Amino acid sequence: MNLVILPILIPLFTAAALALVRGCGRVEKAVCLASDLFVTGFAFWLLVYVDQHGPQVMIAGGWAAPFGITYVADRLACVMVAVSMVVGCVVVAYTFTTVTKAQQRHFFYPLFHIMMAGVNWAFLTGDLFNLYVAFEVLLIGSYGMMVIGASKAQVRETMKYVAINSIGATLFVVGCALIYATVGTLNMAELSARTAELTGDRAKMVTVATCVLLVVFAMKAAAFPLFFWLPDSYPIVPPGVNGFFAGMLTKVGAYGLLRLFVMVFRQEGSEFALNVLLVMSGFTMLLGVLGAMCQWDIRRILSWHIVSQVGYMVMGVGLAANGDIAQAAVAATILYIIHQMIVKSCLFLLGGAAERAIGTQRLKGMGGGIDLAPGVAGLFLIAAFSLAGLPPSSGFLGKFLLVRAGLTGGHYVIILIAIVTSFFTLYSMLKIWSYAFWRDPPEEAPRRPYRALAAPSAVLCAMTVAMGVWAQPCMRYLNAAAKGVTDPSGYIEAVFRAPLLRPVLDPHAAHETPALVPEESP
Amino acid sequence: MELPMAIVIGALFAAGTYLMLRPSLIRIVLGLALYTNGANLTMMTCGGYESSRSAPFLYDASGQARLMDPLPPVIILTAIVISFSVWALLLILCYRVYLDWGTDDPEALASIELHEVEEESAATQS
Amino acid sequence: MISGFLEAICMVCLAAFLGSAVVCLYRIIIGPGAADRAVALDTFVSALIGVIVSLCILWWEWFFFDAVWILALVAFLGSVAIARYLENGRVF
Amino acid sequence: MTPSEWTLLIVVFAPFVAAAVALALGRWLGRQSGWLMVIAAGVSFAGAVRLFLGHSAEAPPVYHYDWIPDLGISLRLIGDPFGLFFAMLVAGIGLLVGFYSVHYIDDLPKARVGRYYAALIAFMGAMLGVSLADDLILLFIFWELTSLTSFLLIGFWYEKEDGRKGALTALQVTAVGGLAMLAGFVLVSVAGGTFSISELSGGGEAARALQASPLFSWALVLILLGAFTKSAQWPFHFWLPGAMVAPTPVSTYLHSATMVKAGLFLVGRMWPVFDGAPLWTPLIATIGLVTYVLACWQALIETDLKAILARTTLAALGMVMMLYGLKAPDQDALQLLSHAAYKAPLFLIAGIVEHATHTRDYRKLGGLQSAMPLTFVLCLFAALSMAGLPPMFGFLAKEALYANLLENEVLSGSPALRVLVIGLCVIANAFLFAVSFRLIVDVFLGAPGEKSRDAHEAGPGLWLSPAVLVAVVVGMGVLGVTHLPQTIVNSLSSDAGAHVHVSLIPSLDHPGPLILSGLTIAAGIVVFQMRWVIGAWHERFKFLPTMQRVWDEMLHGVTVFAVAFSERWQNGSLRWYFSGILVFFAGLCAFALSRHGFGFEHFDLSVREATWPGVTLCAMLLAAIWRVTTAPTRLSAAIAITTVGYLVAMLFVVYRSPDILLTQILIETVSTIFLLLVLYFMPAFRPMTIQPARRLVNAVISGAVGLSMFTLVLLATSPTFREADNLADDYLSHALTHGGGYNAVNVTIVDQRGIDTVGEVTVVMAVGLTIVGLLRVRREAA
Amino acid sequence: MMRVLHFVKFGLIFLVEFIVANYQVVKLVLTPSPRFRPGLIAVPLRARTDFEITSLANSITLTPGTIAVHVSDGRDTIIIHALNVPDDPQELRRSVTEVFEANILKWTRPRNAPGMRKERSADDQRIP
Amino acid sequence: MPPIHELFVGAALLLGAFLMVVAAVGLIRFPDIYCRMHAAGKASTLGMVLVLVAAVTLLLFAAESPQWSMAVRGVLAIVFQFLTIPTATHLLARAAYVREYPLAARTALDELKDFLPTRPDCPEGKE
Amino acid sequence: MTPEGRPSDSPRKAARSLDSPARAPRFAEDSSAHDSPVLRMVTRIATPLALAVSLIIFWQGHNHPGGGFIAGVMAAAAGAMYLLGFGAERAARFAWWRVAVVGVLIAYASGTAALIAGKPFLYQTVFHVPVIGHLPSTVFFDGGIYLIVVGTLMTIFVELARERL
Ligand code: NA
Ligand code: NA
Repeated sequence: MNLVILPILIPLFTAAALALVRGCGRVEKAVCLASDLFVTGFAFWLLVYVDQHGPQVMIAGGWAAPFGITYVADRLACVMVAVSMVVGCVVVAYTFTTVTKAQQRHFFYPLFHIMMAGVNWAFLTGDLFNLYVAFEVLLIGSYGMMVIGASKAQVRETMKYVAINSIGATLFVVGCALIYATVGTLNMAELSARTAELTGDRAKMVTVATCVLLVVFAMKAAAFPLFFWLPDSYPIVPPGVNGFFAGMLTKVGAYGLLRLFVMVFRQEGSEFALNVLLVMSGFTMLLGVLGAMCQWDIRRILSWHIVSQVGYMVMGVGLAANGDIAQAAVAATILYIIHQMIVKSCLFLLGGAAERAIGTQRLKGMGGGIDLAPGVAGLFLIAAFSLAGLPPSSGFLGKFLLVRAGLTGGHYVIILIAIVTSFFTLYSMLKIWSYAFWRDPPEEAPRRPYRALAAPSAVLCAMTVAMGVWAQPCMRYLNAAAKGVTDPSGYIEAVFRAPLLRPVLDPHAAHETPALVPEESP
Repeated sequence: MELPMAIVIGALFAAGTYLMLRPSLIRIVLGLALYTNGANLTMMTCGGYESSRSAPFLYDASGQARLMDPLPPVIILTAIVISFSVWALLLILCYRVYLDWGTDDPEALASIELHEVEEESAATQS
Repeated sequence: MISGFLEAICMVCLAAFLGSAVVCLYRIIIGPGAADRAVALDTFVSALIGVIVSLCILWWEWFFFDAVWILALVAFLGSVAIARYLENGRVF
Repeated sequence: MTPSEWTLLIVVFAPFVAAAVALALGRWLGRQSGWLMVIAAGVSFAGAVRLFLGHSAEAPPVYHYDWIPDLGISLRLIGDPFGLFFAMLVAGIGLLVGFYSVHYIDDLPKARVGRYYAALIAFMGAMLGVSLADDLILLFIFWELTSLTSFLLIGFWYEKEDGRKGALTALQVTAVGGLAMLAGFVLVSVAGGTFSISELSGGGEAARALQASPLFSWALVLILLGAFTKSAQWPFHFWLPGAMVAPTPVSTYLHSATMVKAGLFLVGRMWPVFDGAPLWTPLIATIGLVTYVLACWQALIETDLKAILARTTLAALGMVMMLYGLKAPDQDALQLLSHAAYKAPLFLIAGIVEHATHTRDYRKLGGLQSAMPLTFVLCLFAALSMAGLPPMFGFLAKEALYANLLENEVLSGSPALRVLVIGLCVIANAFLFAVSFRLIVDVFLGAPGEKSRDAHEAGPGLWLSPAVLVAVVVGMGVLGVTHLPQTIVNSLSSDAGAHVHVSLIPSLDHPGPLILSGLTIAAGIVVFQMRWVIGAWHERFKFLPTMQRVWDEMLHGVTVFAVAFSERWQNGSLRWYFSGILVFFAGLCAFALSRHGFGFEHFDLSVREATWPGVTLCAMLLAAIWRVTTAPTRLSAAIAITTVGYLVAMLFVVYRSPDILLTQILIETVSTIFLLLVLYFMPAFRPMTIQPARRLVNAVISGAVGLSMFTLVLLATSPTFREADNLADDYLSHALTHGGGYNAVNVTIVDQRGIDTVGEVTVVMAVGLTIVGLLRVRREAA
Repeated sequence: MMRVLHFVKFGLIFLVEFIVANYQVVKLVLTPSPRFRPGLIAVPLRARTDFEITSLANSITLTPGTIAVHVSDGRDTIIIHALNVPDDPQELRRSVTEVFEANILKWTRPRNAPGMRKERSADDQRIP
Repeated sequence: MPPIHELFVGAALLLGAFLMVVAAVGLIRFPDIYCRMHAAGKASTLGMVLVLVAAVTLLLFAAESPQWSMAVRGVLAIVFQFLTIPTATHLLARAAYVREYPLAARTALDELKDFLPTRPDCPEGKE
Repeated sequence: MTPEGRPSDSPRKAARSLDSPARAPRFAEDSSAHDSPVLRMVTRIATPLALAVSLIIFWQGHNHPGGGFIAGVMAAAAGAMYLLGFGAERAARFAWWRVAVVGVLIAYASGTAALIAGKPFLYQTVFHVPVIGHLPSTVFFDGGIYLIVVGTLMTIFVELARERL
């Protein structure tokens, strides 16, 4: 289906068109929202369509796999795109209030849409190197967003962020190269098919080569010990956009780990990488939450929580090493990724709203949020408890699935860590709550209207609760999606079924050319 | 050709690392440039090499000519362009960092507490 | 593609160009000043052009010939930029 | 849907509806929202009673909805007697507390009161859910909801430090237990294959599978952790006194009558599955007994009325827990009901006293009986019940306890143990006796305290609720001459076959309990007389760490570690960040290589296909690279890196790739110009200022990274490991015929892999836009 | 037509000088211990337009022992670096003006009019 | 005996290569930067021109048909060499002088100092 | 180029004086003080030449080394040459980034045209235009790339050239 490209293409077009008009106030905002809502609608339509008709494939340029670049909308990709677009819409609506004229003139919305296109791109692509490109598109958008306004702090942190991600990009290219050398293809479907048949020393070599990609994706996902970039950079991202960052960037990395290390690399002994991830995930969960515990700024606390929560996703990926629980673990991971997209964005957005309502962002100076902005307080409570995994919410469902998968598989230590982390998560969310929403309101803080910020966040809160309540449809879909990942035969078959659409242009062309150096083109 | 290439790649990454660990923003930028070159050469090397093959131009009507794999150059080209663009951005960011912070030593940069800056930026934003 | 005579000459030239590139590189490395390095870089690029032309002839693959004039052009650009930087600090 | 199914749903969900209404309309209704609670509790209570009366114990009403069949989780409610007993307790006391609360809470902003009632009503709903849930996960969900709502309720006085602290500690402790419990439930389902409580306790296949599983004991321990924390059993008891900062209705409802009993309720639900576990008695009975004894002791030490009551609550909970441990679940309904009946009014009375005198410290009170005669009478009856004196309900319960202990089969193996247990229970009850009399004597009798002056009798809105409960206390006690109390508590017990002997008339055949009661009273009088001495004596033990302090220190320690970690780890230093990433990379590569048995013997050190121009270029490249790292000045570094770029371009010639040759040359030149443009603004290179040790570390890291890359490339490209069947032929064979171009590379770039290029140019444009923004912002500001 | 002839003439002279220059360089490079006396010498200019100056400067740079280093701000003097300065620097100045400048001006200017001095072409304008 | 054009090409190539070597050696041997520029500027230009002439000759005479487009590029490259190398040399020499690159001890006279102020205080130091 | 006053209390200056107290302030901002007529003349000749080269490389891309990207960088190099000879003032008046954006739009549109025609994104074909002959549709895509590269690189050149201490 050719339209699979739309979630990438429309944001890109939007970005370019908006760049050309350069910050045309309301018109720009209207165009943004219209385009994002359209793509969101399309994404949900695609999700339903794929659920009914199986994976949809578009090969760019009408070429054929494995050399044409494939775009595959399987269940996993669809749900990722749909959720990311919802978060995107919410964030866009949120930024209508927070964005400044200067930011708008310096390409706020174009860069935002480039980032959004990159995110969707990363979800949809079926080619390893194209994934690199997608990541770079997403990253460049994020660089632009991060530095927009160019305050002192932004410049410093963006510099670090770019530098660290440049290492990641380099290693990504190296990883692609090593995979190409050892497997001979970059197409994910073909990689999956080929690696499944690899055994012995060749398989071992592929496993070693994938370690480079493991570093890359673990870094993108902000897993221990590679999360350096995250806690420093997120607090300086403009309000609103930090919701998108929080929801998307690390999740794309986690998605990459899931897609590559579970679905694509299936050679004999491929569990090695997953086991490494499992070990990393334990540290990530625990150290991330410890980092959060001692922060005194809402954004910093939430940023560290992102790290900690990434641990759960990486754990889910790592658990997939155990064949008995692979599908359950993958379903849990997908759910957890979605949950985090929603809840982390929501928390950042609500944090921003609370900052506005209370008038400061330093936790120690806050207070009285429950009286100043009861709506925000209520939403924050929902999101915070969802983050900590309390029912009934997507967070509980996600944690439950992970714990179930882990205990079924006998991975007691990691589940213990997960549970301890969950406790500390609650501890630190309660800290925010008791400092920002309880206590007496600060005097002399500049309070600004916050309702326009709370409303978009409420959509996300509703989603996390809805996922907890309507868990069965979610589970049915997720189980099917997970099956598509652990057993990619449907994916592979869909990719290779797509025919070569390009005609032979000139069958004789090859025989008419001069032997040496041609004077002109054919 | 793999052995000399591997040595060069190793050297590029080692030197790039060494530069990035030095306390100077420009050296970090230079180190990343070396990394980029290293990655590109890795891709090239991984495409395989036979000295008898010729460039991937399809002028040989007989189809007998043994041509190089066109994929590594394509990938390198994309990678070069992307990393060059990002590198340019990083370069300019370093310049802005020096301009704003008055130091090009990342260590000194790190020692300045962010919350001091945050308060300042909060003041300017509102 | 080419006669043995030319091939032999090309090999010799290739060696000579590579040799002079090595010598230029030596100057680039030891300096002592940036201007010395810049001058050496200019010559170094010329030597590389020689290498490319030799290889074009040797392999009889002229796809690399475009690099010759582009190299000439950009080497000029680089040298002038360095000279301007050296003299003035500002390139543009 | 049958009427009883409807009724089950209504019992559980009516309060949630009311809570939603309270939340939505609270800012207008204010304290009147309390009536919503009364109504909801009334509805639920009526529903529960109807279900209890309408069904036999063998065929309880069930509501079943397949909620998440993929996970085996269902929304299954069951109206068995024990569950309904608990539900009736929750709803009944909820009704009274709601009524009391309407008159108790005033002078606060309406919105805040509305929120308070929403939480209180939702809490009631959650407790009803816990009572009737027949699915472990459903039970867990309601369980966590009670924690959450209780957190908000305890933190009612959120402006106050101790209000917040009490709420936080309570939630933290119960959350730990809740999480453990979830893990326990999951283990149960992993081993037993179901979450259904009735299926498990029915002793069928699932229960046998669970009991045979090695996870059995682990599941038990984890679930008990949930129960112990919720029911504030030692050593998790410390949150309960702290939670007393809540308004009195909350303390009454949550911390005496309902929530703290949820742990016991859970054990009551679970004993049919687990009481065969070897850990059952040692763990539960010990913890229960320790809690029992310690709490009684501490109750006498406390000076705050609510704290005293909280301690006595702990004692009662410990006692029931001990009974579960001693495999005497048949007593649970009796003990729980009698405790709720006297403890709830005592709490409410403490609230009345506080309302009237603005203190809860008995040292500042005394002689209140003249000002508050009615309250005194209510307190007297309730306290006598707590003391276990006839003809109160508490006497019946204590008799039953002693009767059980004297004949308990678990203790039959060791007479010494039986003596010990009975002795401890007698001592504990003696303390309880003393505490009861302290309430009567030190608060209502004797000389007026400093705060007693303004005391006045409370209105009917406040005393009506305790009065109803005291009526139960007295009524059940007096009716003890009949079999009615016995019938009621036996039919409500979690043990379907319970036949506890409950009677006001002592049996002369078995005088044991009566003798023990006498002993208790005698000892109680002694303790009461020594109450001030004991208090002073206790002061000497202040140095012992309390569990509260242990908990706080533990969290503090974690925080200290967290600070130390996060400041060192996330120190903002790029060097550290780079080092971390790269060391991990190199380390992982080394680990992977060694783990898979790759060694030097796999290195392909032949110079296959290496041409001398290529090798020469590589050698030159090494020299140029070395120059870049050691460049003394910025410009020399720029020139060196340009040289590296040109040499790499030359390698592209060797690799027969004219397109990237051109690209590399051009990009390298443009890069150099960029670099020069920026260098103008940057400071000159400083001389090497870093210490030699650090330089060595840098060199080691660099070497490791370089070596990793070298090894990876060399191995991956060696003929053994390289996959020769790659995409090359696909691109070559389609470029001309289908792509229409002779330059396979270009056709691939713009066509076969054109979408890579789309991304690439997007990046290029975005960089341009970002740079425009980045540089113009400052110029515009200037 | 004359200008074309003059150009051709210049080209030939230049070619010869160019080759001679290379010969000298080769000689100097390959002589074990060469004797030469470098120096910077100012040569007054008659050429005025950018084009003339450029032609002259590049010619100087490419030919025996001289490099054009600087054109003075008033554009009336060109300073050259000579590899080997004769004892009488005037000799060198004369060779520059006579061999190159004169020949260049012959084909860049239609009439060897003194008024040329005032004529300023567009490329003479400084870019603001 | 190879054909005449090959002889010519061979000779041009060899001479060009020889001149490049000379230029490189000059870079090493000459005492100061200005003298090195003589070697680099002149020898490398002629060397390049000769090599390119050789290439153009081959393209026109050795291939099965004259490769005009390639040959034209070669000619253009020759023109480019004449245009650019001396200019670059000129600018570098001036920059070197401004930045006070030392003149060799044997330098006879310096008339430039009257025309071009040097910048001893330049922060770039000895770059 | 008009000299600009520097803010006297800029952190940069403070840092510099800390960095190297002995160093005097930099020389005048007016970098054209000693512009060489030779350079101006040569860039005047070389810039159009380089532009022509870039166009040739662009057109030969499909069959020879080259293509939109390389040609674009080449054109930007020509631009750099122009800037070297004539300074950035005049070039800075033009919003180069718009060129890049237009290029991006062209590139996207060329791929989307196929999408609208019911083919996959970026489906390329060969048109037969009366005068030109064969015209591969990749030309539009490549042309977009060309504009993007020129636009962006010129943007960076010009923006950096406009920066002042
Ligand atoms: Na994130
Ligand atoms: Na958590």
